[in-house]
Amino acid sequence: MKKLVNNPSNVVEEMLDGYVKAHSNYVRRLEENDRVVVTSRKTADNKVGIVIGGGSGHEPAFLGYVGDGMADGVAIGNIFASPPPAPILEATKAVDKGAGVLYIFGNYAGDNMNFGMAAELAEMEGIKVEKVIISDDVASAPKEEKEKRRGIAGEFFVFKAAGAAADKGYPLEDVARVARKTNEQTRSMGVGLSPCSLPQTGKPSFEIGEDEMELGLGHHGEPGIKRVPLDTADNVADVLLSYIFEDIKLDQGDEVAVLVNGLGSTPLMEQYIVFRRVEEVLKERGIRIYRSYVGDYITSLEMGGLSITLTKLDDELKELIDHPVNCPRFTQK
Amino acid sequence: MKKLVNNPSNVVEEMLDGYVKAHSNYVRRLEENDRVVVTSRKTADNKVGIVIGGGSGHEPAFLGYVGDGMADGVAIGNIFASPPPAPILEATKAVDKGAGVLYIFGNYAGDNMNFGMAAELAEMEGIKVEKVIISDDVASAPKEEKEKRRGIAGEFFVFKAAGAAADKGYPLEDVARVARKTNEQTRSMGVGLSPCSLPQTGKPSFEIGEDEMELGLGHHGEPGIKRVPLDTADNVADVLLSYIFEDIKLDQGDEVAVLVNGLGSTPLMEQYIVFRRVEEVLKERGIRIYRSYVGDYITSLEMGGLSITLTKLDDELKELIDHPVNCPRFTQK
Amino acid sequence: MAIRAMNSLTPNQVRDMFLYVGQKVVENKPFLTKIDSAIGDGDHGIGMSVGFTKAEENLKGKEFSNVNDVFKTVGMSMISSMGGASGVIFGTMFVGGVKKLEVKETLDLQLLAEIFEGALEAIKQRGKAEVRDKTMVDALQPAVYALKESVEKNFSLVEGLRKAEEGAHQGVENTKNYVAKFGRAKSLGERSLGHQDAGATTVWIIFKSMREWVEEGLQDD
Amino acid sequence: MAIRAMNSLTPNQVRDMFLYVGQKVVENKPFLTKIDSAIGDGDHGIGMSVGFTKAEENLKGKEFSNVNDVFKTVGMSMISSMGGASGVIFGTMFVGGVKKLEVKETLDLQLLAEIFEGALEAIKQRGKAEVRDKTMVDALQPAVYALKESVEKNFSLVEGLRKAEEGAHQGVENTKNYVAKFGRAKSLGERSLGHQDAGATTVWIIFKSMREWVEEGLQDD
Ligand SMILES: Nc1ncnc2c1ncn2[C@@H]1O[C@H](COP(=O)(O)OP(=O)(O)O)[C@@H](O)[C@H]1O
Ligand SMILES: Nc1ncnc2c1ncn2[C@@H]1O[C@H](COP(=O)(O)OP(=O)(O)O)[C@@H](O)[C@H]1O
Ligand SMILES: [Mg+2]
Ligand SMILES: [Mg+2]
Ligand SMILES: [Mg+2]
Ligand SMILES: [Mg+2]
Repeated sequence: MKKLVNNPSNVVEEMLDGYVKAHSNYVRRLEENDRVVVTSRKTADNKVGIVIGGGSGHEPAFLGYVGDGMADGVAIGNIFASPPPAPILEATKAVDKGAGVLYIFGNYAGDNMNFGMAAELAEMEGIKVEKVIISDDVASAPKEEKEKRRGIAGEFFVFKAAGAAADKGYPLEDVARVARKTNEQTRSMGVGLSPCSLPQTGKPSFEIGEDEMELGLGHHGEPGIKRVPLDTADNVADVLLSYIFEDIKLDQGDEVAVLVNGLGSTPLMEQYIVFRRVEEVLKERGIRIYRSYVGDYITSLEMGGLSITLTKLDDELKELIDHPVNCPRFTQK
Repeated sequence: MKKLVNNPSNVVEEMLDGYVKAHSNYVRRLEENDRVVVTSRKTADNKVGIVIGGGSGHEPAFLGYVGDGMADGVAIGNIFASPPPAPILEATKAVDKGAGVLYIFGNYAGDNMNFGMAAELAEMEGIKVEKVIISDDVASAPKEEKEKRRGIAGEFFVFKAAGAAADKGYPLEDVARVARKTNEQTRSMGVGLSPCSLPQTGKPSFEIGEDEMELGLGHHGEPGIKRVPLDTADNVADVLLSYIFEDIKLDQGDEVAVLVNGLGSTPLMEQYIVFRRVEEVLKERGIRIYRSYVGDYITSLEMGGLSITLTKLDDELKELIDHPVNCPRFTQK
Repeated sequence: MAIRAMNSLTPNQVRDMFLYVGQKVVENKPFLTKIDSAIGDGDHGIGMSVGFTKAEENLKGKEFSNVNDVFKTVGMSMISSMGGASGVIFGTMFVGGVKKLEVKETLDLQLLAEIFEGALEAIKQRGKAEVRDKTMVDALQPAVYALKESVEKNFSLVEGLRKAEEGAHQGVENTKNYVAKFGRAKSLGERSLGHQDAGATTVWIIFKSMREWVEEGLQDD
Repeated sequence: MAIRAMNSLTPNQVRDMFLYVGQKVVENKPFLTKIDSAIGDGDHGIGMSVGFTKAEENLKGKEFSNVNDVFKTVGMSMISSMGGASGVIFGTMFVGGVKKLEVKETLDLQLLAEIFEGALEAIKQRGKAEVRDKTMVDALQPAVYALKESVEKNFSLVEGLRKAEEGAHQGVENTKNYVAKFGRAKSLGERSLGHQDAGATTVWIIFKSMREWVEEGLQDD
């Protein structure tokens, strides 16, 4: 696949360069480690710090979500690869204000190990650290093993809720509790239509026929539940939702946040057509959409497809979802 | 190309359906004509109305820019086709508060004729209308014939400036003046890497080899200036900028707004890598970036490629560019 | 009431004639799509079908007391439903000629020539295209000339329409030799040579179907 | 100072040995890329090169007074530069065995066996992979067993390393018969059969290069 890049080995460095130049009023790179981006805005004294991160290639995630009301720092890995412990540790030191730091990351072996090591190192330096591992992808393991599931687009809602809680001055254990609750209440299910390719290898992340789609595709091209014929937007929405409904109890009167997330090359037009059906189905079931988000929130380079995420809300989560955000790549009033 | 749609004839209707459901706190569709979306928020009495529009398939343009500080209404055409006069006229009637209405649209035959007819009809109904036709694409006609040029990503800056002027209470002729000035001071140059396809025909909008790119490609797949071998991000940025520098005088000390606009399937990563080089080149030339925007602002479905836009700013335009905006698909504090 | 080769039409007959014309254009959707796909974006057949389907909706079952309103209804249906350049251009083909026309209760060859002459002028003003720019003007202009000549020669309505059809057809053939100056085909430059223009083809189909309807006295009820 | 088949190494010799090992791994980048491309994401060769290049940066020209620091430097270079699962796993392969080890000034076969045994334990704890899960553990475990057996049999350093190399190689071959349980190949299920694991291959290359260096007494200065 064609790429507008220079040396494929430098894409992450150069992206970060461009990013902090474009958003210098929001963020800066750390001198201690140039794979760390932290907010350059004043945050409240004693605010719990939030460090997120993971591989690159998911832009606007994760770096786009450092700003007011979301994360304070991000550790940036190579494309689709967890960052090493060092940038995570440096991010931790940079954002800690004495109230401790929460790590939020997706459930992948590399992220688990690297954030885990960083947490040990941070604690050796006297910084309190909590970890919340996101596992919203219903396609990636059976219901009984939710903790084995991958983290995909639902990560956004966890960042949102935890970011709001920290901004509101919750102590570390409460920010972590809220993040865990959000993860518990969040389910995502995706569909893949076309692959992406890594700049360094040029190899498509998976192979797929011209009239096929992959149900439950992962965010790095991981195979999903099954390969099926391409279907209409409404049928795809119905199928994705059916997996979610089977997995989490949603009754009439329940309220949810909805995210229709594009993987990279799926036009907004198609995302809104899918959202239209999601709204219809939820309405039929008497489930109320409290807030909805449509767009490319967590991508996989130029992958084609999208996912649907539902988060079941209680009063606490509603308040947190409503909280304003001001980040380079996401703003909410 | 694969699409997540239902009946290809209904994509625009269904997208609008989804859009207003997702953003009901911002916008509503008109009963008089369902191809019109207007702001549902209170605006100042006697504010000049701004109606934008054009074909669909450019999302988030144009409908995403109806909201506080940008446009008041949008008339929505079929994919890549101007809306008829009727929705434009209905939008005009809906947003006019007695202070008149400004039409802003790109320089295409269909838009010219349909907005032209709508303006005549609106004036017959006693509404003052001004038209500003955007022509920022340096690739589409020689410098001496700027008025023949197509409108591409630079439209965003015209919406931004005019929207701010109207929000600040400028009278119609001043909003129009500001919009025209912005258009005069704006130059864009794009590059296409891969085509999109219309849902109804499935046909790629242009043919291109695996290691080629089209310099100056239009927003509907119109051929550009030349077909050249795919190059590095830095070289592409340099070439695009060279066309712009040849076209508009930019001296040391001048200030500009920059937009790196993705066409649909070009990852943010690549857009930031290009922005990085744009910043470098402008700095070398002593041109100051006053504000910068990177992302998919005006797309062509899933087309691959991007454009660079520079707008030369004076004090008035700087103030307008800084003005806050709150739209479903663009927010600025 | 099938009258063979009528020489003048009542408003309701004009309505029926355009219902037939619309049917024929819709039938030709795949053909027009193919033509527009070669050098345009392939949506011309879709667009014209949308326009004539809207016209059918607005004509069918309605009584018309004058010719002007039938033309206006067809044209406004197109303008209001099609969008793009062709919505205005083809809408103007029907609205443009009756805009300033006094109310007429029958349509004969002379009036037809007058109406389409006015339409041609309006289209040129609206779209700025001239003959040889590879647009529908290339078919409409010879059709209008043929109508006017037929009036002078005192031809019957069906004879006049046949001449117009032939003129339009020749115009379509001519477009193959022109480089496009308007619409999306414009950017193809020389590459548009050898291909006929989609809008011109539609003009020819319209005159051909009008001739057929008058000749056969076909009616839609 | 080229000493053939040294039986124990000074800290600086250990440094030079790992400089040589790194060189060999970097040379094998295309080979490792090919292997990881078949069932993974093709970045293993790139990742290991980054890690060993960083190690070279941190080893070269530096004087080491104990063995522990050489291992720590190699491991920390990997952990700090590579990222992903393999950064931690291969970093732990060097750091894990010396973490709780008292300071040593020479490296003989017994110490080597001890260090890699500790590393194997640490890796299993960190990554939760066991033999037959199609990871680098499949190569490291037989290598460690071979080292321990060689110690018992009083083999020379180079003999012990050759046995370890053979064990690792057998481990690589074994991975072809396993279904992946970790990393990206995991989601391929049965489709990963028949392919060797990339990380296991790297372990083999590491032991092979250590044996070569000790055997040839090669040095990097
Ligand atoms: N300015 C113009 N004047 C006359 N006819 C025009 C003009 N622009 C376009 N046309 C006609 O419209 C036709 C294209 O119609 P259509 O495909 O429906 O619209 P679009 O070009 O917007 O896709 C062309 O074949 C041409 O005959
Ligand atoms: N949990 C684990 N335990 C041991 N080794 C592992 C584990 N996960 C991955 N590996 C090793 O890492 C190798 C893949 O490395 P690499 O391609 O660099 O990383 P990634 O899988 O992140 O792309 C695998 O071939 C395997 O040998
Ligand atoms: Mg990887
Ligand atoms: Mg068109
Ligand atoms: Mg067309
Ligand atoms: Mg790999």
